[in-house]
Amino acid sequence: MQFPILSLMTFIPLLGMLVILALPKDKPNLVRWTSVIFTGVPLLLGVWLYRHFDASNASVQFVERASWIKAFNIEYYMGIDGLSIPMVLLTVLLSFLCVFASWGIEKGVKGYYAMFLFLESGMMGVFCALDFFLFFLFWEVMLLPMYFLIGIWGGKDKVYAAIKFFLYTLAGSVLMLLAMLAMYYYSEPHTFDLLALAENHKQFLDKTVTLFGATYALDKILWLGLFIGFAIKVPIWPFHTWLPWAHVEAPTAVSVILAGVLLKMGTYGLLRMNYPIFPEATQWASTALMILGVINIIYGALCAMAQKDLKKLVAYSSVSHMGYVIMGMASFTTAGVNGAVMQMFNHGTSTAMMFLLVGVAYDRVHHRWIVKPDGSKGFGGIAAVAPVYTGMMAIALFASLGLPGLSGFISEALVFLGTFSNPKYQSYVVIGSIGILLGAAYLLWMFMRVFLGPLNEEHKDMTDMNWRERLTLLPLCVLVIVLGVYPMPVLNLMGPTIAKLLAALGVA
Amino acid sequence: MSNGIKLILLLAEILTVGSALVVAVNPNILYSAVFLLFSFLGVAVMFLFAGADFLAATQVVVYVGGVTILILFAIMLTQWMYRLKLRDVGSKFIVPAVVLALGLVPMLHRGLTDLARMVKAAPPEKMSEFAASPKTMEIGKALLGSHVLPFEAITILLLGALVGAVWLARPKS
Amino acid sequence: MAQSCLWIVALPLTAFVIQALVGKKLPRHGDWVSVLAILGSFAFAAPIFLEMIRSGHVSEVLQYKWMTMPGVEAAANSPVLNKAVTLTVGILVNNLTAIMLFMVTLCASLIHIFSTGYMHGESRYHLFFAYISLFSAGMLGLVISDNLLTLFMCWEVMGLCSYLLIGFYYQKVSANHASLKAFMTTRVGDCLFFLGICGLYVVFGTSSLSEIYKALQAGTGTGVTIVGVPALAFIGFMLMMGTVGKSAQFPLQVWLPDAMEGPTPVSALIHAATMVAAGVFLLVRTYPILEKAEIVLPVIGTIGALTAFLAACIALVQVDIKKVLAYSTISQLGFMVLGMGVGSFAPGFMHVITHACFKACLFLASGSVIHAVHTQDMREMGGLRSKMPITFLTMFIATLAIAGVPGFSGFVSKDRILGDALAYGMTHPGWMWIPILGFITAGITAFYMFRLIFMTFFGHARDEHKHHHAHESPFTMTFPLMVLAGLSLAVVFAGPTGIHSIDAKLLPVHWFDHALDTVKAEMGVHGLHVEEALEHRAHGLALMVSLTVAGLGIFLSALTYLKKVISAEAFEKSLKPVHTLLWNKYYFDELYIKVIIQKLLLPFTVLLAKFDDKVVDRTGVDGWATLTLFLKSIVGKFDDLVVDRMMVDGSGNVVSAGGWVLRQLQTGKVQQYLVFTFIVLGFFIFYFVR
Amino acid sequence: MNLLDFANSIEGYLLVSSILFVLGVFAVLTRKNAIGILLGIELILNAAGINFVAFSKFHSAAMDGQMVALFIILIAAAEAAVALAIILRFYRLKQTIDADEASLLRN
Repeated sequence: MQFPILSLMTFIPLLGMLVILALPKDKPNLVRWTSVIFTGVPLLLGVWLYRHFDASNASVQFVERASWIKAFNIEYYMGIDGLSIPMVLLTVLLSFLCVFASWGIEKGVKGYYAMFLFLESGMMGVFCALDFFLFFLFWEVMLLPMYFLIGIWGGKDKVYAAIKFFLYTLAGSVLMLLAMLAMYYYSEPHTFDLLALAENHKQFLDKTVTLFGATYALDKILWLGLFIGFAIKVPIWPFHTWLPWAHVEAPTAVSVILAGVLLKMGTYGLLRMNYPIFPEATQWASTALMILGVINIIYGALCAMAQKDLKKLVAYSSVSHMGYVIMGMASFTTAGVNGAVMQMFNHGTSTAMMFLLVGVAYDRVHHRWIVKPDGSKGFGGIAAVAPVYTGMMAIALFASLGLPGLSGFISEALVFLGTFSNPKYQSYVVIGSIGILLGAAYLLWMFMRVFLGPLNEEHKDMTDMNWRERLTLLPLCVLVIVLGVYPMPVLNLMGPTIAKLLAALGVA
Repeated sequence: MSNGIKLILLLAEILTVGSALVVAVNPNILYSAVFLLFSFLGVAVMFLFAGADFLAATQVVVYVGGVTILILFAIMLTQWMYRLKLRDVGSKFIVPAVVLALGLVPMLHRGLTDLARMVKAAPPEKMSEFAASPKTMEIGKALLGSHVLPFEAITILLLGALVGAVWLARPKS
Repeated sequence: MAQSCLWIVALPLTAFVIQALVGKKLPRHGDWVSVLAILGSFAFAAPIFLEMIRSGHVSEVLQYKWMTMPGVEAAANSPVLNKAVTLTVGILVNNLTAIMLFMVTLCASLIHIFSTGYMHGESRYHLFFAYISLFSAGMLGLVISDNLLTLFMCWEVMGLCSYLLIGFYYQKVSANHASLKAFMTTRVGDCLFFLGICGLYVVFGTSSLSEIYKALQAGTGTGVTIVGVPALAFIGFMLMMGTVGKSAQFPLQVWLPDAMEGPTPVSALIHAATMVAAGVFLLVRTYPILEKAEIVLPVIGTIGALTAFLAACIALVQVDIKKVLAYSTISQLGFMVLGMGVGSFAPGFMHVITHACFKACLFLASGSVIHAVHTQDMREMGGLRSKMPITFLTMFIATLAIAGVPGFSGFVSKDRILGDALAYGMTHPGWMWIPILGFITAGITAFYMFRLIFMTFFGHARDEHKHHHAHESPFTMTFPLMVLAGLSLAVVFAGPTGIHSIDAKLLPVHWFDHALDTVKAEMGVHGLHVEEALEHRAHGLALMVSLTVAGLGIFLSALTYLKKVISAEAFEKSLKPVHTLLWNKYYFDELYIKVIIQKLLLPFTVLLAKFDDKVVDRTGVDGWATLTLFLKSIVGKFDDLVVDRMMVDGSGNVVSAGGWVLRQLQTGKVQQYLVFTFIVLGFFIFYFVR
Repeated sequence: MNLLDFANSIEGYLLVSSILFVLGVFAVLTRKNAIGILLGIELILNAAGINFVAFSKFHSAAMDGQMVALFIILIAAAEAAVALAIILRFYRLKQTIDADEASLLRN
């Protein structure tokens, strides 16, 4: 059995959690540096993984398979392919950076970092699990630390946000659980193994199931069950209202992870389960998905424009950017889906930067108002006081509004190219491009109100970014610029897998 | 047996019943105690006629000699020598008790006689021969033969009762 | 040659990186880094230009694979379009590129030199040069790029730089608004431009120009429709919208006048010479596509004419020297687009080049005037002729060029455009009003340009204090003026007099015409094909009309502003409504900003945010919570009252009541128990014995 | 059959024992005095003894009946002793031996 790298990457943070819980309470720095180590090791493993990942073959690699519960032939089945490796790398990187970003946490440092490492192992598990049961387990495990992180270290009405986040996602995962069990039951050799389910996905076809009297096509219902579970996570339009709350109330590092990684689990889930296992249902729902994607873009952008709180604005911008991902996925074209997965990665980096930067301002001024609720000016003219901060924020902004030369543009361009080449959805692209316009509008309008113009006296003594903050942001800056110019390092990772995915989808 | 002897039995039975009646009804506890004594004597005579001579003797010794005297002691210890004329009979239960008595006796009697009739009676000559024979040796044989277990149990019971009675009645230390 | 193109772009890019990171610490804040870089680019561009003049034909295509996405050839009708996608990056060098390269690097270098003087002492001096270098890299990248996608990328990088440079004095709120407006308006054009590129991908499977030229000649892309519109028309229209956004044409022209908030060299470089010209350059590059889609060209023509005329009128009433020049730029761009629209490909392109030179000269001259008198309001200037002779002379030459006076470059290109427009008008009677508008605009241009000259340089000084301080700018500022003025002469582009009939006798075919003819053939562009005689007659007539109109314009403005014979104020009063209309720039700003943005969009977003919060969040999600709470209270009450009170306690009570009854039996009196026992015994005996 | 024979027959014995038994019960139920109850009990026990003896004679002519009667007498003695001890204790406690007073175990 070769080197179990995936299990290591998943369970080292968990080990770290235990170690941290054992550390003395009164030495926060010791706790911080141990958590740096325990997120650093997976990062190194991630780099090793990237170097040894054979980008040319589309099948699952680094497979670790052991039977877990024989009675229901549930297996401990871990493996990654082109679809999950970008996400794995993103998780590992963001977790490592977030440990530095949460250096400012004073209250309950041990608890915070313990929960944080627990969260990281949950996320790693979700992206590596290939057995639905294991996936669902990690999916739920990941909820718990998030609840505590938001609930305890959050902002003003953190409890409301934490509960809303937890219950909302849980409601979704209940549907997912039902779908999972139904799949287990209806599949011939009762199995949870995703790849096996995908292989003979024909078995779910033209079967019907009666729910509350009415009979429905089995695969459409299962598709819908999974879809709603993942849609809440993405978030797709009607299910998105937990996101602004969760972001506004979560501490900086947590909302970075929330936006950077957690949102991607929804779309990752769709691509990992809905597309391969229910190709016909996916084709049936592709127009609806496209419409939802476009709504997401426009709705998110418009709402963002009206926000007065920086973090809420960025939260809604995440909703809008995830809209591109859905649009790309629904287009069923090579460029579209590649663009979608690329956008998942790029959005991770650019939004992470934005949240970290908002956190920097919040640590100094303890408020995030562009315009205070009572109408008076929140931030204003910070460029004069904190030039480096303004520069970094400018890069983050232009990356996320899709300025060419930065990573945001690549994925948006691919999504639009892909969607446009599908004759059915050309009008959607036109509406989508309005989304880009609105995106540029609210981001730059915020940039103007917050950074340019005359300095607001309240922030006269605001200090510029210290070295720790600059170092946290540097890798993201480099990533954003490098991937903007030459995106192939990430793009060729996912190419073959997506080609295989689409081929399977097409043949159905 | 001659009628005279039978008459004695009848008289004994009437004595027993009459004194029992007095015991049950008489408001003064002292009188009822004394009449209890006579009732016991009547019963002893009935035992004699039933061929249980040793039994009659023990009846006289234990009941008449022992229990009644014990009761008298108890009465004296508790009545304060006539100071307390105990209105003895609970008035509210008179009616049910009398009804019970009148109703119960014939039923009980008929029940027992049915039982007796059901059970195979002994032949008359064996009965009279039994009635006449002295029973003390048989009782001794029975005590140490077939009834040795009850005999042992009784000894333990008596011991327990003895200790218990003494402990209960001892004066406050 | 393509390698050197790479160097041309790489130099300013590296200059940008150096300036941005360590500019502050370098001596003289690193302005020499940018200047040297752009001069280096110029040094690389010159040989290409010379090679083009000598051999008359230069063309090379270089392509690299940028992004490759594998795919499997899916079944024909399957919903999944699984073709492999490869995006390429490349360099296309042909005569157009050579000319543009030369012009852009030349203007940029001169402006770099000028700005070392003009921007002296500014606080963020090094950042200014960083942005300018990035801008030059973007513009040069655009000029050489073969692939429309990379062209789009450079296009947006330039948009970014214009945003940064317009908002250079970020303390000024007006500058911020102007930069945001500029970026957003161009962004509108860019989004539609990008849709055009997507269209190209759908039709041609690639966006590289060289391949598209070949494909067009091979006749592909006719049948396809996008969004119900014939494909090429859709693409053409989208590309046009890109130009409209970038070159501030009719619907999206609001941002250019406000862009004057930026420092003057920026206005010269970006908002006169290069960036705005890029829009037209896009039309030039993709001309074969526009020609293939017949209905797009007339639309372009109308937009060009309209913009030219409207902008020229506004320029009449402006008092800010830079605003006048800004509107004249929009007007001249309108001319170029008009030229493109009517099919005069070569003159249109020539006007791009000539305009770049003399407009840059005008802006820089106005910059040196502003630098001297520290105000932009012409009403405070006057009589600077004696104070600033060189600036006056160079500005005068440039004004002659723009006014369309023979012997100067402006006349050459404008006259040919108007000639072609007239020819077009004759052959397509429906569009006759385009040339008419063109001639009127030419006249108005002459009028307001000379108005500017007379108000600033002639007459007596209106503001003694400023006049006293006025002094000639240093050599670093006047040298570029002189070079640009030199380039404004006709001899550079056609012949000494600029009039075609005369020049044709003096020297053989001018290198410019020769270069353009070859590249037209190469790209497969037909341009306006009309019989020889008609064209000759049209050009003759156009010559007459444009000369008279220009002369009239100059004469009238001399009367009003030099001799003060016609009082401008009276004129204004009599046409009061027209004046206010022009003064408020046809209320476009109000329409866009006040109405669309502030009255419609923002309230809508606030409404939507409220809706999102109140309806989707509070009722949609928390609604479930309130529902469950409601249900909980009901179920709770039910549970408490019915189940708990009645059932449980009830039975409890019954039992305890029963208990109470039975308890009365427990009187504690042993005898009573016995009575009951015996009663029961009696029943038993009675029952069995009987 | 005349009175004498009847008296000597088993029915006679049984009639006496029934009457004795009923009077005993009557005494127990109606006596307020604790000792009165005791007397009642003694009567009941004697009634039982008579039955045993009667059946031992008239029925099986075997010793068993008498053995039981003997045991009844012994037990009755023990019982009387303990009962009186309790009564004395009760009297010392409550200065009266009215059976109704002993109702601590009431509802």
